[in-house]
Amino acid sequence: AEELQLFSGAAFKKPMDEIVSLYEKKTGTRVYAAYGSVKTVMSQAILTKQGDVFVVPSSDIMDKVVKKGVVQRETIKSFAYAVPVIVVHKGNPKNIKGLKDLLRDDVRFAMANPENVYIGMLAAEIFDRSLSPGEISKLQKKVVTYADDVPKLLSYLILNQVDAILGFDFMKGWNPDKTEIVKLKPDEIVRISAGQTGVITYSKNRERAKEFIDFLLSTQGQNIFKKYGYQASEKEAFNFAGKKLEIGGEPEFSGNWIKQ
Amino acid sequence: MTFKRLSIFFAISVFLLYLGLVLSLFYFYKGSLFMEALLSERILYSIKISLIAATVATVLSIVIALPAAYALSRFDFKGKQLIDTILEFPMIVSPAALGAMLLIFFNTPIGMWIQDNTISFVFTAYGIILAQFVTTVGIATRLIKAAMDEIPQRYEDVARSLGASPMEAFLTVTLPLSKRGVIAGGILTWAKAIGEFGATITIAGSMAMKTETLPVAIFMRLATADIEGTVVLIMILISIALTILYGVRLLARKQDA
Amino acid sequence: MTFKRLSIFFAISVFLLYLGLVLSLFYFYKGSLFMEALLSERILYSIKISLIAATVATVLSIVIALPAAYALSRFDFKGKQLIDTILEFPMIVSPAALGAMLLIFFNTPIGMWIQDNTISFVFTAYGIILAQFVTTVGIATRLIKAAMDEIPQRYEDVARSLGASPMEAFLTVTLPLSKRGVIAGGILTWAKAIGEFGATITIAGSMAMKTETLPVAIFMRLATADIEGTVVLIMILISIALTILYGVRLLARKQDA
Amino acid sequence: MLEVKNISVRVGNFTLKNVSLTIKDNECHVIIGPTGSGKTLLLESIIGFRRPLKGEILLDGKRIDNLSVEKRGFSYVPQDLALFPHLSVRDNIYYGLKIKGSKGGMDQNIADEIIEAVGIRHLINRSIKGLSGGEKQRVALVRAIAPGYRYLLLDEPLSALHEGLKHELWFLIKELQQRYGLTILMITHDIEEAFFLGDTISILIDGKLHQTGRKSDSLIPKSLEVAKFFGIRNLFETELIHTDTDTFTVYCEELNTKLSVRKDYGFLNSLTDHRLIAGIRSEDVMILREDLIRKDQDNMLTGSIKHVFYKGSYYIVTILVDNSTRLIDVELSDYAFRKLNISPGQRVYISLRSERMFLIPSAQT
Amino acid sequence: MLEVKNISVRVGNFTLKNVSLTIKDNECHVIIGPTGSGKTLLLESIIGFRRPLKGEILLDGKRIDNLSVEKRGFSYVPQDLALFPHLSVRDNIYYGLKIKGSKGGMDQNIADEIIEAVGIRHLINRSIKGLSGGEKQRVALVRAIAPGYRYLLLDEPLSALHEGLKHELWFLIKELQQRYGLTILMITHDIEEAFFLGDTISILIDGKLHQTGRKSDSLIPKSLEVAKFFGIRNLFETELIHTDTDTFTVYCEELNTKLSVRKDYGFLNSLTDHRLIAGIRSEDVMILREDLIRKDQDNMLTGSIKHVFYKGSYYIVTILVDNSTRLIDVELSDYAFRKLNISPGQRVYISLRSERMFLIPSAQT
Ligand SMILES: Nc1ncnc2c1ncn2[C@@H]1O[C@H](COP(=O)(O)OP(=O)(O)OP(=O)(O)O)[C@@H](O)[C@H]1O
Ligand SMILES: Nc1ncnc2c1ncn2[C@@H]1O[C@H](COP(=O)(O)OP(=O)(O)OP(=O)(O)O)[C@@H](O)[C@H]1O
Ligand SMILES: [Mg+2]
Ligand SMILES: [Mg+2]
Repeated sequence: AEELQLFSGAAFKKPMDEIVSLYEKKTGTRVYAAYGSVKTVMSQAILTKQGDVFVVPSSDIMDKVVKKGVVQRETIKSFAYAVPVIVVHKGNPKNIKGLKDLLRDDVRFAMANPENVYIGMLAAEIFDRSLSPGEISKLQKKVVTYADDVPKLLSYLILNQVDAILGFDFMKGWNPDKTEIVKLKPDEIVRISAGQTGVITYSKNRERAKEFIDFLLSTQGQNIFKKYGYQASEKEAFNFAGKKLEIGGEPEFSGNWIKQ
Repeated sequence: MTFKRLSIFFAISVFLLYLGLVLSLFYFYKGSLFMEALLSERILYSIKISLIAATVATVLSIVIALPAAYALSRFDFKGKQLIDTILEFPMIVSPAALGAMLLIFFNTPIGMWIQDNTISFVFTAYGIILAQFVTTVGIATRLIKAAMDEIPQRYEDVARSLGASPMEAFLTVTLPLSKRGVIAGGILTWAKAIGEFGATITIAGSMAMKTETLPVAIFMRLATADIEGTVVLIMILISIALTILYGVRLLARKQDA
Repeated sequence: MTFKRLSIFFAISVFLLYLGLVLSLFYFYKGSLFMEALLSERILYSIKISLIAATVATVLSIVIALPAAYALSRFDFKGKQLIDTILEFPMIVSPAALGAMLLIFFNTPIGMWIQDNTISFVFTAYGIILAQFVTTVGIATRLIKAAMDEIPQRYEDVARSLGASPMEAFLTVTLPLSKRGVIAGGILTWAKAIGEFGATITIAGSMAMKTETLPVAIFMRLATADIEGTVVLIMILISIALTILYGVRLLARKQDA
Repeated sequence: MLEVKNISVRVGNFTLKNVSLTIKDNECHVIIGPTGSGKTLLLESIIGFRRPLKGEILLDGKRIDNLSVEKRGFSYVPQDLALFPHLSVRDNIYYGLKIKGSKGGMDQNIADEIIEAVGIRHLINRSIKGLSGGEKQRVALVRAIAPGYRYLLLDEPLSALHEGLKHELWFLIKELQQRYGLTILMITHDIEEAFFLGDTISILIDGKLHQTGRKSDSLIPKSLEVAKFFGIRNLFETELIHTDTDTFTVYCEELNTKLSVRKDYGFLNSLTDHRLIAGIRSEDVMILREDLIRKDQDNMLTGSIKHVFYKGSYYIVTILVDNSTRLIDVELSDYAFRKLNISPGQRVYISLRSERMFLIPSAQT
Repeated sequence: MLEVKNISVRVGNFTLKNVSLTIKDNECHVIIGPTGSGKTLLLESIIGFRRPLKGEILLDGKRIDNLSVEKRGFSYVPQDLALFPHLSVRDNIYYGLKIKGSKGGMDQNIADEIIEAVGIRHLINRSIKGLSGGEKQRVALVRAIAPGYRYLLLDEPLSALHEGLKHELWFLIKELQQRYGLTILMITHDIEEAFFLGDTISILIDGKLHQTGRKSDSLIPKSLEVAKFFGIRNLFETELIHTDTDTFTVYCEELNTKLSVRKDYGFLNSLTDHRLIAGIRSEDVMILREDLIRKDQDNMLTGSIKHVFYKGSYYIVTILVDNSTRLIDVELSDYAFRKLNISPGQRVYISLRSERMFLIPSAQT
């Protein structure tokens, strides 16, 4: 039988596993999915010069691999949209209603690293846009840490090291028992994130790779992502955010977020 | 008496430190998940491949470390100091970086040749073994060398006077005399191998039913902040590994007596 | 003669394995980046915090491992077997999982109490030291215990007959006699500490100029697909660490002579 | 005063059974016995390395068997020396002094003096590795004496030394003992050494104390085991046939003769049995020139010379007794050997001098 | 035939200088010497553990100094025994046999026989740990003999054994040597042992071979160092005043007397100097009863008894010579001691028997 090699960010593992097995059943093509942290799958794709389909959680990463010539730009597609939100403990014990509450002294707040994690960049951009310079520097001082990836960011919340994080809406899908979402105001959000997938340049089976991507984007595929708490389509995402927004793209934020 | 108590106190502190960590797992423990995980085919496969790979990698490491350690402990030759210094290399470089280095290596002409003409390591179970081997062979050599350094050369000399060739003297005298050190080294190597994750996932990937070892499976749970799932898998890993190590140690001790 | 050559051959093989990995880094090496990285304030900070944290963690580990190893090597007490078995625990659990366990621990009432009433570890530089300490103290104890196991009890007995208290006998006889083992253990501990990444980043986070150690910095490069930058940082880490270890070993050897 | 009361010690299959010893202050007590008889074990139990199954150890009347090693106050030279391999000769020697020094001033002069006397001044800066067997032994001796403990336990401390040096050290030990009032408990397998240094002597065989007493009494074996340990081969099974005021008369079937034994030498307290073993040391047997034979010479036998062994400064001659298959050993000084002009086959008269014969219980009892 | 030609060995500050030895097949050559004189070093150089600075070692005429240890074919009992601690007594003993067995059949019976003879049958299943000093030594001896090598190098193999056992082993070694045609090179510090076992004897002092020769010649010291090593204290500075056909006459200022020395005993090949040292062993000095003095007794002196030392089976008596400060040592058998009724202060006649006196070059030369 034919084979496909898939590199995917580990965050998509659960839905992707389902999609893969559905796809395998449907087409008889065997799919080997390698999951890993973003850095792992990137180095694997760059250094092994193998694989057919590349799946990453955000567009910034896709940009990098495209620059390295690993993925063909024209094959890139978005799926599984994610909207930045504030995530808090179940029941919102600190009663956090919006961005300004993150400045409160009794609120421990963490965000992802704006240097290399997309949600970190989005957060920085959001804060830069919506807070005053004084508030920004206060927030920069009180942010307890930068998480180096999305799951860790959520873990900090779940393990009660922080009271609020600036994360994505799907985090509630990951852990409905412990978390709750506080939506941002529509105009606070600049852009939303989307998982991106593309065909790897070195692929020896482009047709099948494209076929898999198409399956991923099909309603059947979208439903699976929906099941795991993702916004399955652009429309749903915009509805959730409250307005139409840019998808992906390079967030703009001040250098202070990286080096204080 | 006070000194004895004091030192035992420290030993127990180390124990409590680790016990505390293990016990705090129960804070997130869901009994149902445990059985579910244990009975799932995927987890069983992970357990199997973890055990096999760690054991093969340990055997390889020790087999190579033994003569290497002996050479470093007994002979003087050019470059010995250099070799002695580089043994800690896989410790210094974090596993993920080590994995990246391995990938880089297989990206060089020599590496590609090896991939194409001998065994293919990237994204295969051999890659797991390779990753574990590379992470451990240096420490294994170091530990066995340390043990052999404590065995006086004299016993070998006397063995030679009784007719043993250098090889026979090594096999019948130095090796059994450093047995405890070799076993301790082997245990540490195996522990490190079975716990190895960063290099493994980088070079071998994380394909279910193919290269997904227990630590990789744990990572997968962590990757969606699935604390309960993580906890269960960590418990499985710890209990299997510690039980095996306990058994090995018991066996070694029995043989000693 | 052949056996000697054979064993040296194995030693050199181990060397070549690691050398090969290091050399393949040059495949992606950009000289200009090297100096640039070395002069950047951020990298200098990473180097500094890496060295300080690893050294502090090593000292802590060894200070606690010494009496603990002595107790395990010399005395019989309840639970000794258990302690002996759990020492490999931090090896078995991969660093990231260990980090998660630490976080879980600090989520328990005891952990929270410690966080609030003593030192705050989570997201601080103390967290780096804690992560490194937890990963190493078990192995340090194991290594030192292995060394002490080889020192006959007899010397201590004789020291006692010359008037030494148990503590004095330990300090003046057993400790110096196991010096080589303790140094080897210390070196391995330090190497492991400076290379520790998974637990560090989990508990201490990755804020530049705050908790960004060298391995964390390497990760940051890797996470942005900056292979060249990664290579340069790995080279910096390797050269600093191996140079220091070489120096320590040289010093120890000189003192011996 | 050091008292060992009825201690029993067990290791593996070996047991030290009910050993009791008393060593008075300023006395040197020597333990002799065959290899593997438990001498080292006994010493290690007294010093505190091993816990006896039962029994008491008392120092000046106070029990010390529950004290830890360093509180008992014994200095020790182990049989395997156990010099600290990581310390120089100097640091080995001063080890005890330094430890004590940290607890209260001690006299360094003793150490310096002994270093000189024992002849290891030139080794002082050397490391232990590379010392010869005898050099090591001397360093161990000095290390034990230097701290100035009053009790010295020595386990074959001179066994690796050559005659000349050994004799010098005998004198040195005697002198130190007197000068510093040392009480010494010493193991040796050198009988000469035992008799030179010991005030009292114990003989330990197979874990049992066979006899213990003042040096002058120790030469006469009181059991077959001790006789054999002394290397006495002239032992004869006999039957008691007559008792006089100052003499026993026994009949020896093997030699087909009566032998008289003077009571004042080989005195047996109680004769519970008539079957006895009569013995005599080879150096106490006399070979007589025919012209010097007097009628009153007792226990006279005739025989022919079988073997002659030269032992450096003396000879051992074995004599086949006439009308018997029995060989008797005779030790002869070089001078006597030449005077008597001995050669194998020669016929001689020998006397088992009655004032040197001893009686011990027969093995069967 | 084993020949050592002019080897020099250096360790630390110690040098073994130009040592040459020849050991014929089936011979037992014994090396004696003070502690630290280089005996062990010499043996280790022959066996191949150390590389000599210069010189050759030949076995049956073929150079072996470049061969590796196991190819030289020497069995070795090291002074420190070096029993393999991880093996049982049995496995230690059979170690060499097994190694050889894997290369060609060997006779197991030798081993079994020696185990029995040495008396370690009961230890055979024991581990090395816990063996007593003497037990260890016997195991090491058997381990070396068992593989059946023709050359046996023994470094003080009996030093930890008691008299009786030691003597038995002397006989055993002699017997084994004859039975299996062994060639033995042995170190000992026991002079008695040297003279019992050795066919030829070498005396090594301070890294130099002072004399080497047949046993019968070895008793007479040929240098001051050897005399001192033998423990001979009766040494007198003298001046040669007359040479006869069979006697030298020397004058001793210290004793204020002439002494005659018979040429056939202490023969000096060449008298290059008139300053000589005359000596006599303490056992060769005679104490004479007044009634037994004959006029022809030579080298007669008078003096008074100063000290009496009892040594178990004999006495050492020191005598202060009249009109001099000089003490002379005399060894007396128990018998002689009693006969002479010796007590301190008593005046006696002594004879330094001319047929037992020897001459050696003075130290100044
Ligand atoms: N740990 C042990 N296990 C078994 N047997 C032991 C142990 N330790 C000592 N023994 C036995 O106890 C006996 C007495 O040993 P010990 O060392 O006291 O003898 P020793 O009289 O000092 O002999 P030597 O003169 O040879 O030194 C020996 O037969 C020895 O084998
Ligand atoms: N590695 C070394 N460094 C320095 N000196 C050494 C070394 N090895 C041996 N020596 C010295 O060489 C001399 C000869 O040693 P050796 O062991 O041959 O003496 P030995 O004659 O066997 O004495 P013993 O009868 O005491 O065993 C000794 O003075 C010893 O201290
Ligand atoms: Mg003993
Ligand atoms: Mg020696």
